[in-house]
Amino acid sequence: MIVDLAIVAVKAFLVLFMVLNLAGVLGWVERKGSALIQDRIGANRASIFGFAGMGLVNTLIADPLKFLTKEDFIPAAGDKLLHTLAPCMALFPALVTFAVIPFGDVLILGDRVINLQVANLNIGILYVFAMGSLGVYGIVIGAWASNNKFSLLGGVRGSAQMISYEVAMGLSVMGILMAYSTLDLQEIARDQGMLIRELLPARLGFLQPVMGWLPAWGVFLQPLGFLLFFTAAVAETKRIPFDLPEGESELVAGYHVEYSGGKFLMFFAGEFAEVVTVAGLVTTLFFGGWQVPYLMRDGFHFPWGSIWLLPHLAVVLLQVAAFTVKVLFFCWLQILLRWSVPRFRYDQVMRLGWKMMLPLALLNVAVTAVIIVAAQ
Amino acid sequence: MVPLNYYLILSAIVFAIGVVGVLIRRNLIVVLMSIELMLNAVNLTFIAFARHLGSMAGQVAVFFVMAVAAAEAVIGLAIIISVFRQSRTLDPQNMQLLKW
Amino acid sequence: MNAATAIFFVLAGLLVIASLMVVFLRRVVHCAIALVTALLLIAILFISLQAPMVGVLQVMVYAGAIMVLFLFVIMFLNPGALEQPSIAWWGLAVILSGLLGAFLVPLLSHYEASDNPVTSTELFGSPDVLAKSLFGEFVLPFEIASVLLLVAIIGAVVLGKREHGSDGAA
Amino acid sequence: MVAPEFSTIASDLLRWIPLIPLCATVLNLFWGRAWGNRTAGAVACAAVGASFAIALYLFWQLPANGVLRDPVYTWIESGLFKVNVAFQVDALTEVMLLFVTGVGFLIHIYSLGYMAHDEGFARFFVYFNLFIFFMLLLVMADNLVLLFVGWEGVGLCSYLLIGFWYRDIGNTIAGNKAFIVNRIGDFGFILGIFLLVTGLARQGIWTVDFLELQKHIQLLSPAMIGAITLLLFIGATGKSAQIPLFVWLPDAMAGPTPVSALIHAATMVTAGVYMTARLHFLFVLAPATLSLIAWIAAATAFFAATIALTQNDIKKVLAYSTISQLGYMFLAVGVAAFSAAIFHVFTHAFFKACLFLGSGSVIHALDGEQDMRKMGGLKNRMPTTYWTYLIATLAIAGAPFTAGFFSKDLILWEAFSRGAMILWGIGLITAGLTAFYMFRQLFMVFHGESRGDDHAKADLHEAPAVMTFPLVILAIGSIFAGWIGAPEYLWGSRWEHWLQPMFGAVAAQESSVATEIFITVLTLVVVAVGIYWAFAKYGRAAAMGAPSAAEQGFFYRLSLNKYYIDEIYDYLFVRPFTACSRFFAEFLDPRVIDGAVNGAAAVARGLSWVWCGLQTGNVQHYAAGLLVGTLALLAYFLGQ
Repeated sequence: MIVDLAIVAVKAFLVLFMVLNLAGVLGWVERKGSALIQDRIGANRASIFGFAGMGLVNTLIADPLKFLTKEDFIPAAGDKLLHTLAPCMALFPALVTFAVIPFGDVLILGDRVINLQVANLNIGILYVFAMGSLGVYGIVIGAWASNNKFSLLGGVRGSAQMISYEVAMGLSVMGILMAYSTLDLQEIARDQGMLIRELLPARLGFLQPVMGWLPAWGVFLQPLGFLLFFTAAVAETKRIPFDLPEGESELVAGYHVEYSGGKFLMFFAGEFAEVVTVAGLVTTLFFGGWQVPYLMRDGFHFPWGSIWLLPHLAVVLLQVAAFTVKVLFFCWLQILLRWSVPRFRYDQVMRLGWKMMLPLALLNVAVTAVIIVAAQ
Repeated sequence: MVPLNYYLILSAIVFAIGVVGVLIRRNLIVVLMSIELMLNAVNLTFIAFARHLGSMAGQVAVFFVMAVAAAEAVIGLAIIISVFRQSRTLDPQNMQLLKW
Repeated sequence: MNAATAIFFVLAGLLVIASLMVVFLRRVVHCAIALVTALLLIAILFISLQAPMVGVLQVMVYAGAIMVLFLFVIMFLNPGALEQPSIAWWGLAVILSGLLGAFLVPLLSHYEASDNPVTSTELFGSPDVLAKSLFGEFVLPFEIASVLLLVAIIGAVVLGKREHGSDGAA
Repeated sequence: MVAPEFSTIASDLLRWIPLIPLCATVLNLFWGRAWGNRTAGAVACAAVGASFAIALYLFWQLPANGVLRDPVYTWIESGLFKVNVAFQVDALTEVMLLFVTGVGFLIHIYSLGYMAHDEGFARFFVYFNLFIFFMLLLVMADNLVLLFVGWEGVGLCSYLLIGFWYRDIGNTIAGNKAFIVNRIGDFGFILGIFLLVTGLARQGIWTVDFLELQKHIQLLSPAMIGAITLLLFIGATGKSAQIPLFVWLPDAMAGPTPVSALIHAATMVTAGVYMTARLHFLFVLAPATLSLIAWIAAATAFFAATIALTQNDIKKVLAYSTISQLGYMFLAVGVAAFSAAIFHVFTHAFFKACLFLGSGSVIHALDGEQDMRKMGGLKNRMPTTYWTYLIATLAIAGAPFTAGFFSKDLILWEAFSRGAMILWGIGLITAGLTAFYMFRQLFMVFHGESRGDDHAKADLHEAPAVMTFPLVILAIGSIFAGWIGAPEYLWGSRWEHWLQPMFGAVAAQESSVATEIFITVLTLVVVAVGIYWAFAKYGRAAAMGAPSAAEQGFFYRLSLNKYYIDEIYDYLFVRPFTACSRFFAEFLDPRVIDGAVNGAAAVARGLSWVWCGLQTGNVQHYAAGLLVGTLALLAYFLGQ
């Protein structure tokens, strides 16, 4: 009993630690990455004993210190309680979402089977959406509590945008849920260990040589679903090109105009935590999660028949490493996006969400349903 | 195992509080929110009965209540917006145009 | 009193406090936040009653969608004026509602005898079971509910649409 | 009399005869204005022309002694009572068909010219075609109810066309008068139908079909038949302008002249004659009614002729002449000479239509002038009109070997030969009067010096060909239409032969040919006297503006003012009725009825004020009310 609790606590701590640190590192990646993209040098001034560490010192030590020592400003006509509460509301959902994302298969230590996932819920994906839908409160409450016109506009934009894209996001995942017929993220990750040839129905047998050797990752089964989900998820993080709630050039800084110091740091960290969460979700739903192609619990089983056995611990480490690499890749992809694409206009955001993505997601659901029924 | 009665009494209290909100608040949005509170109190009884009678019907009923509540909230808020546009007020006591 | 009952009492107390805040706080945004809290508490109660699916739906639909909509409208209209309460009417309403509560409690206490829960399985309340009764026994109401939602969407669009030619002030 | 057996032949063609004009009506109704006058007029004329062509075709197809039938659908079915929309064509209907569509077609063509500059051109043809439709319905109906539909329909069209120029209040009043007077007659007519149907139904026969009625008519008691025929004749007096309901017809001249020609001379007003002929089996069983008809008809003929003597309006003269000629027709009906009546209907259609169209041509040329005192000298300016008018005048006067000669002579001979000497005498005098007033008109309009103003004179012109062509055709008809009904001593009558199966063998009195010729010659002498008198009085007079001393006399003024009939009716019927209506409108309705209704409302309103207080308009008060109700329910359940 105690041991079980301890294991859960360790898992939770590990995941939280990883996510928060990754969020911090992403801040650095963003700066240096944007510098790379824009042919600049980027953060390099702060240094400890002459060591700048390619700007790592800047981002990981100097920035937080600066934030934490700045004046914590609350507008006089604002709402003190809510103004303080809002950043927590923004950070909280981003962090707890990772609880249901599996970062590996089971780890067997003696007779104890440890599921490499903080919380194994049979409604995992719904939990993700539930938490995601709570994310909007941070913005809205913060915007309102600041008693600032720009903030309020940002809050109104944010709430409308997030509600709009939640719909498209939810519908875009429907295809995956139908394909693997479960809501459990660990189950979904496990199912992606199969090969497509195991899933192909007899009447589609002619496709075997073409794609039979592919792992049954979500992206191969639901390419449109992946595009829609990824777009909607990026929109949910409120980053460029969907940063309408902030919109520096229009709203100064939108919902966090009136934030400074530690509270702003929480918004800031929340944004990067969301980036990590989105990467984790995309990985789990569409890119096999912790799966390495052809890696079973006892080693590699290649489609051409050869088998390469591995010890259990090696397999688990491989899985966790694969998951980490994939998450990092998608984090990088989001940063790349943020520095490559200009911001949408507000009406364009709404049109994209309601008039393009929503119908496409519905179409995707319908087509998937037809294919599933036809394949039976 | 918590007795069924506890849930029922809790929901009765919450329901009564919601009724107070509907009656006394002079802001239509809060009135609407109080109605949501009442609906949730009823939902709680549904779920409690479902658990104690071992029937899924209660949970299904809650599902439908949610659908209806969503529709109600959407339409209610749309009406509130158009009323506000007309009369710049949210006070139900000022909305008496249909009085004889 | 076992742990479950203790947790229930904590949740119930919080729920009653949150509900009272919904009704008696003066600023609309505070009311909305209190209501979100109450809804989340109710969701937890749902989950404790072996209705995880409905609980999560509660969070998604109520807290995640409906209340966001409320907040959106509150900010959109941004009503500044506080209400002018009328003490007599407040008193009357509170007395009437108190009577309602006082009547409901004994009425509902009738179910004391039937406090004999059916042994529920692990699956009770799971998406599987809920979906089966939803698409089996209750498929017709389900379809009707979908039509209702469609009507609500169209109605909201029509209501929210500004009449052609009216001024742009919102 | 035994009902003759007819061979019945089904033919789908029949329904198209009325249907084509109806289609044209609908087309012109919706698109007539959009199409423009040329197309709208062409559609209307083509429709009537097509109906005429079908009627002609049927004329060759129709076997002797045969009936064509076309049951379209069952219209009313209630228990045993059943009314079909069904058409039948026998010899009688065929005659009516031919001249309704034929004369109608000519008048349609004439109207193209006459109405050319009227802004209501399309509307005119809508009404005109609708009239043709209803008239065809009337003559082709195989049962009384459908006939009644046509009967009412032509009444409606007559009303619409009299008030065609509705901007002039006088025209509207004339239309109303025609409609209301006709309603009185129609009321009698429909009562007659009810009585007939219920009378037969009491004997177990539920029918309105003419053939069926004819078979079972013997079941009715003579008194019943007397009552039925009397009521039906009231209807006929309305539609066919007999005493006492003739007053609407002169006023109906307010409509455009082609309307007067088609509806108020040639076709609609003869509907009464047609109806009595159609129901001849009923009328022959009611000798009392027949003799009443004969006396009323003779009185009408004479009476109208005397009014016509002094009228100065060109169309009024023709209107009274029409009434007079209708009197002749009913005189024939009254002496049970139905085929003679229909014969006169037939010939009358030609010469009266020709006269009206000729007068229309004159009016058209004089820019709407209708007063004969301002005409004169048109003979050389409008030769075609003059010559056709002359022929038609000779025909109506009864000059030898014209259409009117044969038909009028036949009627007088029938009256004489059946022993109705007084009636014959009246008819004879009327013939003389007819000759007088018709030639008076001819002289006043066409001879002498022009009495119009210079402006009118300068504008004088002959009507366009589209108007003169129908005049010529009708003038030819005015001469030759009668030749098929020539008496035995000339070349014999095909007419009698043709209609004989319809009315059964006429039990003609054995009279010598010598007597017949003598009667004819006597008539001709009277007519010649009438013509001479007219010539003596008007033919040579250079100026007719100032009335002579004789014209100031009592009888002259009596005639000029139409015996003050309108004024008498006004005092006898209209004013008491108006007074009665005023009493209802100004006292009974506002005080008594409205008072009761308003009183009830006031009581309800007073009571509702008490409850109004509950509706505060505050939705939360209502919610509190709901809550109180809920609490009451809960308390009830707790108390259980």
